[in-house]
Amino acid sequence: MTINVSEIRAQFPILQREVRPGVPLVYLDSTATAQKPLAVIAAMDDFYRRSNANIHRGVHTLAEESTALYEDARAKIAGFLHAASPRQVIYTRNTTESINLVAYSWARATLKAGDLVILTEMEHHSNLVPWQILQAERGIRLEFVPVTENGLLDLEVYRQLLAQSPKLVAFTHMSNVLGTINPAAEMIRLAHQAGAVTLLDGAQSVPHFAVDVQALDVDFLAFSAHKMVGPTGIGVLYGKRELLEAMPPFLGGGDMIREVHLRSFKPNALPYKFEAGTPAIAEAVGFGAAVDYLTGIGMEAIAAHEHAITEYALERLEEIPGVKVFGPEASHKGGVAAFTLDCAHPHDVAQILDQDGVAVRAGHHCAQPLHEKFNIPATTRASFYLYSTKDEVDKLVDGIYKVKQYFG
Amino acid sequence: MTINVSEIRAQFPILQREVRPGVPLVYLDSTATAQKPLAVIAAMDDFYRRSNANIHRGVHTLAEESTALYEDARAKIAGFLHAASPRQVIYTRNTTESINLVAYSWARATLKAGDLVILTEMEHHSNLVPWQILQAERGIRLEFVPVTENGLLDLEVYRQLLAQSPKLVAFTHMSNVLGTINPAAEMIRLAHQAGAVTLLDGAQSVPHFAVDVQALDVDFLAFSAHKMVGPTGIGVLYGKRELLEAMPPFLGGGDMIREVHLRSFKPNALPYKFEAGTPAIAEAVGFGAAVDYLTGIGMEAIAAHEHAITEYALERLEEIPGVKVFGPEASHKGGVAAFTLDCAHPHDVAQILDQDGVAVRAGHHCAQPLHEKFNIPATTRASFYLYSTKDEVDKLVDGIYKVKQYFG
Amino acid sequence: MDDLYREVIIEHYKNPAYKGHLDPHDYAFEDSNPLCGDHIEITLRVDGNGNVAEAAFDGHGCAISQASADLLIESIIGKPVEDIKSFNRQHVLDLLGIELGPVRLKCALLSLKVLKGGLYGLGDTLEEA
Amino acid sequence: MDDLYREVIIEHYKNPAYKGHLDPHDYAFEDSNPLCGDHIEITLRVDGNGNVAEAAFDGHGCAISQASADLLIESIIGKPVEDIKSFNRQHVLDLLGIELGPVRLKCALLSLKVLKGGLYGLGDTLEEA
Ligand SMILES: Cc1ncc(COP(=O)(O)O)c(C=O)c1O
Ligand SMILES: Cc1ncc(COP(=O)(O)O)c(C=O)c1O
Repeated sequence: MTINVSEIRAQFPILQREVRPGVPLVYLDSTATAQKPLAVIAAMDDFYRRSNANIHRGVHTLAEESTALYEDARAKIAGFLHAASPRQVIYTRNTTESINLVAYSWARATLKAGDLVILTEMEHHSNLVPWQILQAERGIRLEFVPVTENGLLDLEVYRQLLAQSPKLVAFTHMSNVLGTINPAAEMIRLAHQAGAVTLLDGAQSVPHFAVDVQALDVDFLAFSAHKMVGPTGIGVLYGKRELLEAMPPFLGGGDMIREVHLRSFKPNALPYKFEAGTPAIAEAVGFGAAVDYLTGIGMEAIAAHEHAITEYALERLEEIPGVKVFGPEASHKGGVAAFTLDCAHPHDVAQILDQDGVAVRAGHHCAQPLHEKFNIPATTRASFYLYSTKDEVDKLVDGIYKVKQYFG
Repeated sequence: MTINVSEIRAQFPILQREVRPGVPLVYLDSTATAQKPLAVIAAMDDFYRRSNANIHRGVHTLAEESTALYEDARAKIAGFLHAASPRQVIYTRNTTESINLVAYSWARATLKAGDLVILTEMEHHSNLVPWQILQAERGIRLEFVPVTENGLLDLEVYRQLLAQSPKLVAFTHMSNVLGTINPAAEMIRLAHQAGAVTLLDGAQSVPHFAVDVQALDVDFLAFSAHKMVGPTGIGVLYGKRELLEAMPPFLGGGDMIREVHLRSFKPNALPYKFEAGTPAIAEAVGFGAAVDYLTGIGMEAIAAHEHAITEYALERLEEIPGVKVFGPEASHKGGVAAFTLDCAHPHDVAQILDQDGVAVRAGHHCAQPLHEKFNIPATTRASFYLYSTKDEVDKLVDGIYKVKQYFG
Repeated sequence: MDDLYREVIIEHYKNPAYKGHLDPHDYAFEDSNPLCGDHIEITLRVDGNGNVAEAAFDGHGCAISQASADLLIESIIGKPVEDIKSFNRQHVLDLLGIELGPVRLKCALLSLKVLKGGLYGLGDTLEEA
Repeated sequence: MDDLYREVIIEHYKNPAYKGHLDPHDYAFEDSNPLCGDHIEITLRVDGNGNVAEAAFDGHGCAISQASADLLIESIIGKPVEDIKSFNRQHVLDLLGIELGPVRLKCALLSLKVLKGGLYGLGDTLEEA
């Protein structure tokens, strides 16, 4: 269950890069987007060099090849999630579009004024704004599970909210700021008991540990390829079959139809009903390669590695005077360390770290309400993935000491 | 104004491919999707190997590089369209999503029951289904400009429909079946006189000849990168600034916001207001490279080359007994030849052509109503681009004679 | 590849033995392939023992879809309806005697899909097969 | 790169001369950078000749945004409001004396954006500049 990090790093061309002459890249921003192994880059390159064609509608060799590659990738993703069928895997652009698809199709067909949707205070904007738009349009009611001081969801309040018969509970599996891994299986079980449909934002969970949709019994799961060593431009909405079947189409156009007349159309079967127009074909191929790559290494091994790095990072960061790390203990946490430094603004921290090639994010990380909750405008965030090393954590820590020299 | 086709072909790796041992690829399916030159493939490859990072929110070097690359591509596309500002260029997944964006945002904020939307009988499903969905939801009224026997729009009827004060006129710049190039400037001028907003489906025009949005005075223009030697997974909606500014957001999430609180958000400025979540970053970079590539060769030269090939193809096809080509004369037509053969079904034609490496489409090409109009379930379609040759047309013709041997 | 257009297929396509529409009929089913527009309608008469007494198909489409419909109809006449319910894709492929890529497979299986979908009253039974 | 944190910037950040809020004031403007949350409010008093008599900024954010706000305020005191309307990005960059990438440029220009946006009553005048 251990991974060979130096072997892994050799497979990521960008990790060989120097940010500036003599300054190697220390990439600690995988929560924003992951780097890509050669296998993924090459799969897409090869697709464009050998098989590129539009899918589904063609009988020529290239069209058959590209259709097969596109659908094979879907089957791989379904397998990765332990989904019952590839038909439940709908390609979207990203997590954000996946959540919007549920908001536009399922929710607009289902929710009425006054209906309750439960979210949490640690949601990414992608799982807030679509519901705010719907609230403005429809008059649904939004309630939020609070985040405790130590970065966990307040499950007592959650239970109380469930007593109000919510129609939907939508929450993140793992916070992209606090790193908190929420007890999704338990929360979904309780939501179902209360009669609610559940939507899990898997943007940070699916890339980092094994997620089994059937074990979780989740109704909808949204995630992005680019955060799991896959390409940009493609994501997935997984859904339970009965729900997806009953949902009206969202985007209209080619491929999502069974037949079209001037004044009417019949929608296509799943998953095509929700895939309008020419999809991200090369990206699906790259996504399939990413899933193969992660599976080859093993999600358990990846999670264990990240856990070890995170423990080490928390230890080292907390030893720096003036640093405050947000979120729970390492035991409840994925590979994210968001912190403040008393003497300097996160932007300045990130900028000074960049001088030494250390790439971290500074800002609200698309979780502004969470930052408001903690009364801070921004944090600096270091995040880890299968290719991260303790040595990189040390460089981060050295960089923070340098910041203190400037501002201290 | 001529292009060096063999030089161009050498830049497209896939055109070097043999479909089967000894059978070189004859790719006559560019209307479905274009092949990609090395410059485009390499730009994306290089992005993932050197600069990959999430955009906008990062201060580290990689994030700055990728943001600059993403925005440079937008500026290139704006230049290619002669748009007043890159802010008017919104990245989407494809033409289909671009049209849906207008239907969901502009149209739902603007159109009321009974409002008239004018379409045409030659629309791709992508410019039919979104309006049918809206008709079912809102009770708008749809009317269609008829297609004449020789494949042109009936502009007399168009004028009559305009007298009914339409709110929107949405039509294709070039038919993907008939090849008809519609008189867009004139149609837009008339629509504006009638007080209508205009949406041009540029999926087949922007890749094949120079399109100047300011000269056309078009309000919205939709197109896809994959049809213009760019990658899958990215398209564009161009819009007039006042319209885009006034439109409500469509998809909600990260990047499209200015600020987010638990219960409210403020949308971001253009173009970000419509770009929710992590966009297709590598694809934007590839799109920029595609625009550079096409510009380098010159859209006038490309159009002239395609015109010559199309003229030759029509000549050769029409000389085959039993072949009927749909659409107007070469003078009104882009590089598309959709035909029927009396003795064989289009699927069988395409399949037999594939034996000799000739890749064509068979079916309704996402224009089922147009096929219904002509009382045929399907056509075989050969289509041309800058890399097409007369020699390839000859192979197509030889293949059709072979089909006749089987079925004649 | 030339195999794809074996003489038997061209023959059944050009001169189908079971093309038509039965009226009256006990069952009528139809469906089309959304990707290519191929369309098949099947009408059946069932005798007192639950066997297919007469059957016919109508529709339009490529040689593969039309020939396979004709061959399929030929293969069900006289068979118990209950047996037909268990026909699978291999049955049709054996009738055709060819290998097919995924897109043409849909053409070949359209008639079986119509038949089984109709007998079961289900839409998509086959695509998962 | 080290230039980015020149002493003058750190100094104006740590000990701003013009931080505060004027009350009463003739103008008050505020805005924030949506990408990082930096926030600047500027309050002004204008004398009878149309010159800026007093000015102050308030807000929070990185050293670049706060130091540039302090430097900008310093540079406008005593100047005619009409002149200030023509201040451009180069004015701020000259005050800071550093080169900036596109992201940090937004931090540096936030105060100018607030100032000009307020004086013109327009939102986005600067981003096109
Ligand atoms: C005229 C026309 N409109 C729209 C489309 C849809 O483009 P996309 O599938 O890239 O969304 C196409 C391409 O198939 C087309 O030819
Ligand atoms: C928890 C969470 N949800 C949603 C998203 C949005 O993902 P994307 O930008 O790929 O749509 C992110 C990533 O930024 C995330 O971390």
